Amino acid sequence: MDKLKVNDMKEIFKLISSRMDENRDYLVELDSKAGDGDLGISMSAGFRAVLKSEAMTMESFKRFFMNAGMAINEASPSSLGTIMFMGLLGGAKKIADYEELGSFELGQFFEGWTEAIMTKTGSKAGEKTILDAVLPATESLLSSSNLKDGIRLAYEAAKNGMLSTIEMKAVHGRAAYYQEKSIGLQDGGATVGMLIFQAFNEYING
Amino acid sequence: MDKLKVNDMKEIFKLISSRMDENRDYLVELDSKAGDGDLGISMSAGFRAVLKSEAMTMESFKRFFMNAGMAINEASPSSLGTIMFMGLLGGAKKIADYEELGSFELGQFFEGWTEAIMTKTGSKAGEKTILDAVLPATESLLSSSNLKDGIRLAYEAAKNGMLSTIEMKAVHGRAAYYQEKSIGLQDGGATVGMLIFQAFNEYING
Amino acid sequence: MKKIINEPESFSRETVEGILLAHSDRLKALEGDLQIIARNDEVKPQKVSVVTGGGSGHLPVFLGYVGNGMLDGCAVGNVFASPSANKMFNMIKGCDYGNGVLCLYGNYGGDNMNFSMACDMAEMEDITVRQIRVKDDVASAPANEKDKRRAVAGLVYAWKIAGAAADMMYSLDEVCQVTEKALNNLRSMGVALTPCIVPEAGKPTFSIGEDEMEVGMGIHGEPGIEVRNKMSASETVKVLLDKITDDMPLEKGDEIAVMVNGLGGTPLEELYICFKEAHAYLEAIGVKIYSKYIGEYATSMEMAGMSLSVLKLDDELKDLVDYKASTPFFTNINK
Amino acid sequence: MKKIINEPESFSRETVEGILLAHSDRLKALEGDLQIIARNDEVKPQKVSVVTGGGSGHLPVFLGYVGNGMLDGCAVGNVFASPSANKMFNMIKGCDYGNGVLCLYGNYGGDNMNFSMACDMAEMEDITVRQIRVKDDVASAPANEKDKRRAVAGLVYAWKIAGAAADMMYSLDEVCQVTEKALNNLRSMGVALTPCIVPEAGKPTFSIGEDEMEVGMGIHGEPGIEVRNKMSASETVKVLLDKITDDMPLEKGDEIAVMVNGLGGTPLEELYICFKEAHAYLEAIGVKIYSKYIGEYATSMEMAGMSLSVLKLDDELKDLVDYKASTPFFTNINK
Ligand SMILES: Nc1ncnc2c1ncn2[C@@H]1O[C@H](COP(=O)(O)OP(=O)(O)O)[C@@H](O)[C@H]1O
Ligand SMILES: Nc1ncnc2c1ncn2[C@@H]1O[C@H](COP(=O)(O)OP(=O)(O)O)[C@@H](O)[C@H]1O
Ligand SMILES: [Mg+2]
Ligand SMILES: [Mg+2]
Ligand SMILES: [Mg+2]
Ligand SMILES: [Mg+2]
Repeated sequence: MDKLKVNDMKEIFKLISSRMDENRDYLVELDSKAGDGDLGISMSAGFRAVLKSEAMTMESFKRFFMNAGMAINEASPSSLGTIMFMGLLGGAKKIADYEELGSFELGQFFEGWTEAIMTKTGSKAGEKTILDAVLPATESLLSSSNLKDGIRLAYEAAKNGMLSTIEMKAVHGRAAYYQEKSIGLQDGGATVGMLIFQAFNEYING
Repeated sequence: MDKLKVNDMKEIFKLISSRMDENRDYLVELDSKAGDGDLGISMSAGFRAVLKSEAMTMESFKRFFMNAGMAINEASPSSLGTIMFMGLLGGAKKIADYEELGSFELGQFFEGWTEAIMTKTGSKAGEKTILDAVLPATESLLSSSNLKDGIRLAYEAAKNGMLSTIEMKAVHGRAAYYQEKSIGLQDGGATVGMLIFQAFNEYING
Repeated sequence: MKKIINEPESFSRETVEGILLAHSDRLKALEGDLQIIARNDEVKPQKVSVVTGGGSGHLPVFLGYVGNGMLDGCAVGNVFASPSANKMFNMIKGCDYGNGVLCLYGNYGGDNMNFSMACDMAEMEDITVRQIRVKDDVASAPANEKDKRRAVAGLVYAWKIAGAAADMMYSLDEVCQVTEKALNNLRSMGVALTPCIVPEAGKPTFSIGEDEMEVGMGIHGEPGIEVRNKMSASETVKVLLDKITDDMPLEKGDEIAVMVNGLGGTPLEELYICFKEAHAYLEAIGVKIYSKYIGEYATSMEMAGMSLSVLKLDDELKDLVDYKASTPFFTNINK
Repeated sequence: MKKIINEPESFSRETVEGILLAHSDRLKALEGDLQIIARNDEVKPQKVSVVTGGGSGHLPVFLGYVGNGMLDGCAVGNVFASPSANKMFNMIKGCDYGNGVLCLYGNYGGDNMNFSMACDMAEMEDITVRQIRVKDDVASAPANEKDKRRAVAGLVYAWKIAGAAADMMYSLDEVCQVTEKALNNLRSMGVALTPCIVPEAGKPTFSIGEDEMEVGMGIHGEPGIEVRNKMSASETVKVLLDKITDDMPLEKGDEIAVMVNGLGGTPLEELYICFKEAHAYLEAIGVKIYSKYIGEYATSMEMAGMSLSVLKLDDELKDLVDYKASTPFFTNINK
């Protein structure tokens, strides 16, 4: 598989939804340690909502991602549910008129995704968030020459990025209240980021 | 000792106060089983208040008992604290112009005491209250020819009356809510009645 | 004991001190006695006086209802304990405007006895006094022993009606009459989920199992009708309204005032869920909710639980319920 | 879990249903959506609109302050969870009277993000919107990171001021200006004694030791400044007011509004004891209490605890605090 069409993306979102369901309790546990413990519930509900939403009938990337973002946010208006909305909207704008996505184009989508979140919430790399998984993965996509390699490397990068959050100090969200105590804990949002690329990799390489 | 003067009564109230202090926890325990558990606290505080009140400077029985009743009620406006006030007022009226009390006159005092309570609260013998200790004791006083015998018999009667409450079903106060469940428990108020005659007996028979 | 207090012994006194510091424009302590609270605002001349008294620990009951269109005075006892006869007598004397005083209080042993002594004392000073005891709790005695029933949150309706009647210049007889009528049409019942702690005791004097509910428990923890497994809001409301309407049948077309009262530790959210259930129950039998109070009107400190009160209305009672009342703790102006 | 509820998942919805059944004369659900609440009474034409949004479980916060002289609308989320951007957008749209909408809400991650998305959506439809975030909790971040502070009960003063200004026909700019001024003069801090239970979780998500107190804990159980051994009312008030006045110095002659707020499970008696202590503290430094609110104004369901809020007043703010407000849950008419 060289390029992703909208229908591929719908299949990938089904896989993401399964990942979130499978890791529901794990994400709850991560979020409980320095948060309110709803992350698994909200991500599982959020992606399930996409599968039941109008997004699944849309024929352009732009409309698919916009509707998916709205559905996630409606079902799960928690921080990460809203960040997903921001990201999907930002990514959708970047690739609005593309009909298919290779590694570079998917990289552009996640570039729009991360930029929107950073602009809107003032967060950046190294602050123990989902960005720490998604930013390095985006780099891998942008610098790879084909989708299979790009996704494989992106998944690796997301995994490492997720692990790198363990040593970081939280700056955003509820975890920030825990200050130094947040060091040593893996960020739940970054774990969600990793799971998303795991789903991409499974579809494309797997 | 044949007759009691006001000063004797003041001494007896000191003994009653000690009895209430000594039996504070016991009375609390009795009242806890079918009540709110304050009986020991209120009786101890009530009689202590008499010792600190104007009653102790009064020179007639009438004024001594009236002021003692008011002091008990002010310090302990619980059911029994108020019943004591009623009783002492009722008794005081009966023996208003007596200068000294023999067995019969003391019996008259307690007659006034019990009558006032029965009229005001609608209670009578056999209803698991302080009356079940004081009514038979009053009988003993009225039918004895001297104070020593009268008090000894009154104390015996009060003790038996107190024990007789074990088999009774409560009709008044909080204990009444316990209905059948109150059977088998000794009434706290009747125990207070017994302790009062115990103090009289100690003072007179030694 | 999870309380934010100072010395347990001074709990009642400090509460009243705080209240007087906060509301000195509306309330005063008669002759500086913190156990005797009276209105500090302007009272209509010639008005009948309506007073009460009772233990602390039930705010806004009792003294929270002293104010315009409600009570004229209140004698304040210690936690869950009656004030003394002498305090009540001084309160009655201080609140007598010369047109008679109605002592309107809950049917509890200590309060009954002290008020009856206090009224004797007042009569000896030629004050015209009447006593009416509120006995709204259907769980506290069967119908054939109605006179033994205790008071719970229905007190608030008793004061609302009597207070409004007095402010509408009803005579003492008329105030008593309409109050008796209201009491005949008033029923309450509650459930408790947790005990409460008397500060001086320092620990609960009774306990309720983790999965249990005390149906009909009194506001001092007096035993109720039965201990049941925890019920849903809908079941709970049904149990309470079944019992209330058993005792006082409601017919299609009847109009009522209903109170969903929190006992202290129950979130307002839950009270509204219960109101929703009560609304559905009453709608199904064709009874109309003319007026409602939802909130904490009569509490037992931190006790979790809820009580329902129902007052069946006629035109006169409607006017009296609607009549504006305003105390620092209660108003129906925004209801 | 000692709650009187039905299905935990329907807790927020049923709460709103109950509220709408009780107060349909004052409140309505826009287009039947129970997450979008607006005033149902008459609104002054040309008025600026002041709206908010936030999670359930804090009654009277948030929707309890929708009404005359306070808020025009509120988006309602699940327990302790933000409503979605789309709900907020629909709420803003429904409450826009054509003269601008101020979104005045608490500084919480989810709410911030959703309101900022919602405002983007509103601007795309040519609605003039402004956002102001309330950050009154001094315990939630040090002075050099003021912008990270969360909101607690100070929200109520923010709405009181902005709502009064809007009702006094201030323009959108003027409403924002005076609200910012009030927020600069507003500080809060609280203590928690017990946790609370999110219905869907079924058990507390954090715990507080039997002899401990969480100083500065957030209303969702966010950690505070420190865990301390239980303190007396007098010590507790001192800790809170020391910290508040450290952050916002008060001088002799200053006049303030003060709120003693119960978090849900704390008896009113204790709040008045705390008020007494606050009164003594403030009197000692020559600060005058111009206005006070004592009661449950912002809760966390059954959490036991108390927060203090202080709003330093000038003449304009005094007028706005005094301005009459009336919602089904709040009025200052009898205060
Ligand atoms: N400003 C931000 N930018 C990027 N990611 C964020 C930001 N704030 C929070 N997050 C992410 O959101 C995750 C928490 O999401 P969630 O559980 O939905 O939050 P909450 O329950 O507090 O609303 C964190 O683990 C973090 O990765
Ligand atoms: N009507 C009554 N007549 C006589 N004695 C009574 C009456 N009611 C209660 N008592 C007595 O009072 C005792 C309880 O007193 P107390 O603990 O002061 O009551 P409470 O705490 O309920 O106010 C009972 O044990 C009983 O002996
Ligand atoms: Mg979370
Ligand atoms: Mg959350
Ligand atoms: Mg007792
Ligand atoms: Mg008692």
